[in-house]
Amino acid sequence: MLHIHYFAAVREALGREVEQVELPRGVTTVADLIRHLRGADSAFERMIASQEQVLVAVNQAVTGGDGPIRDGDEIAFFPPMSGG
Amino acid sequence: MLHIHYFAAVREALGREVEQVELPRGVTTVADLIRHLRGADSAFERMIASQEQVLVAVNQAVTGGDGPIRDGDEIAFFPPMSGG
Amino acid sequence: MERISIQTDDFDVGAEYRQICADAPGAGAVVTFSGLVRNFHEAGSGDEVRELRLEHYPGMTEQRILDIVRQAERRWELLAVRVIHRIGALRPGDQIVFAGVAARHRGEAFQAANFIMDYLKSEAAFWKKQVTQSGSEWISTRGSDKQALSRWQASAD
Amino acid sequence: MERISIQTDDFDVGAEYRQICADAPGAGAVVTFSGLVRNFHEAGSGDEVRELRLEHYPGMTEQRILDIVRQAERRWELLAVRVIHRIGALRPGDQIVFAGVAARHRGEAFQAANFIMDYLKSEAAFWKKQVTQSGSEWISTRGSDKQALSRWQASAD
Repeated sequence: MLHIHYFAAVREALGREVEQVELPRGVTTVADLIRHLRGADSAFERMIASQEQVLVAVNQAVTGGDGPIRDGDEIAFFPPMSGG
Repeated sequence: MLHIHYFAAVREALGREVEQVELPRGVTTVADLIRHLRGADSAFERMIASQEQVLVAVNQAVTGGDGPIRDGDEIAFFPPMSGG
Repeated sequence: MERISIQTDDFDVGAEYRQICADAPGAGAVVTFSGLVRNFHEAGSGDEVRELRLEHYPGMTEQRILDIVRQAERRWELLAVRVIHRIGALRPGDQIVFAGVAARHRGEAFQAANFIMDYLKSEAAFWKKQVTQSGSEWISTRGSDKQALSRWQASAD
Repeated sequence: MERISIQTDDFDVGAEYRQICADAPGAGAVVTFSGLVRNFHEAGSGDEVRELRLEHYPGMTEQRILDIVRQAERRWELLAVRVIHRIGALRPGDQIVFAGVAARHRGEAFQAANFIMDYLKSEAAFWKKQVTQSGSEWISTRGSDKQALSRWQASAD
């Protein structure tokens, strides 16, 4: 199971704040997961298309497309941060 | 009449905090006044001798020996200041 | 000693100052910074800001602020550091952020508080939405905040 | 707006902060500096300080501090400045000096508060006597305070 969080403009565009997703078969990286979600979920696809930039954190550390994903991870999608 | 103030180590060395002195005849500058007080007042002479440095302010502005003195002025003698 | 809070509640600068002093016996200098919500649009449209809404990533945001504070503690000898950042809906004039630093000498306290604020404004994980008469909009880090940061990076070389 | 006090009474940082905010509507940043009496001998003899006695020249000292504040107000756009300096007998841990500055932006507030403190430590007209176990002694401006001052003079060129 993956614990997925959405923040700020990404959350608003998607209309969801948090969800639990079974780790899809063959998904081992952030890029894999994004590819899977874009195909499986049209709201996710529309969200990605609407945003200038979406960052991804795995277990609270921002990572690139090659970041590994394992069952039980906390994944977050969000726009660039504004600072304090 | 001159209104004379003494501060800090200068006050302690002299044993006085404030005094009123008739403007002595012929005194027109700070140097004149110091010369007069050293001659007329042995406590003042001892104070000057005991201090490394004595500053003078006329009407609250620090001035040198050539600073003019007029009747009614506020004169202050003090050591260098420590800052805040 | 460092204490970090992210909270919707307001904070009391006097109480925070007293606690910093209590945490830092032997301190000679305490510097506090308080940031207030200003009433004009960050991007300069001239619209009055009616509300600012702040969101954070619980856990990650706290950790990022702690990293900033630890960096300051490696650079200067600090006796106590306190950081508070508010989230939720704030209005112009509201307190939004607090940084307090105690040190032996004033130079350390001033520099560390300034450093923490420069990093916080640029690096801390918050999202801000501005609500004006004409609508609402998410805002990004200002160029001047990135610039404020770069002087600390240059001086670390 | 600037307010300057020289007083034997202690001050309340929280109350001063609130007054600065009230004096400066539209401020985005408030920086406060509080100086506390430290418990060791300034000249480094290692003796513990039991008491610090501060004396000032009523009128002249206030005017000098006002001059420092006005210099800061010419350099930066400040919305409120508050300076308090205590005189009389103080003990280690006691608050001795306060400077609070409100401005639109944090850079101005930090720089102005730091500038005011550097000038105050070096230029303000106070005399200080330290009382330790081995006696008492008048102290003069520290070299590090003169040095802190010189960077503002260089940057004015």
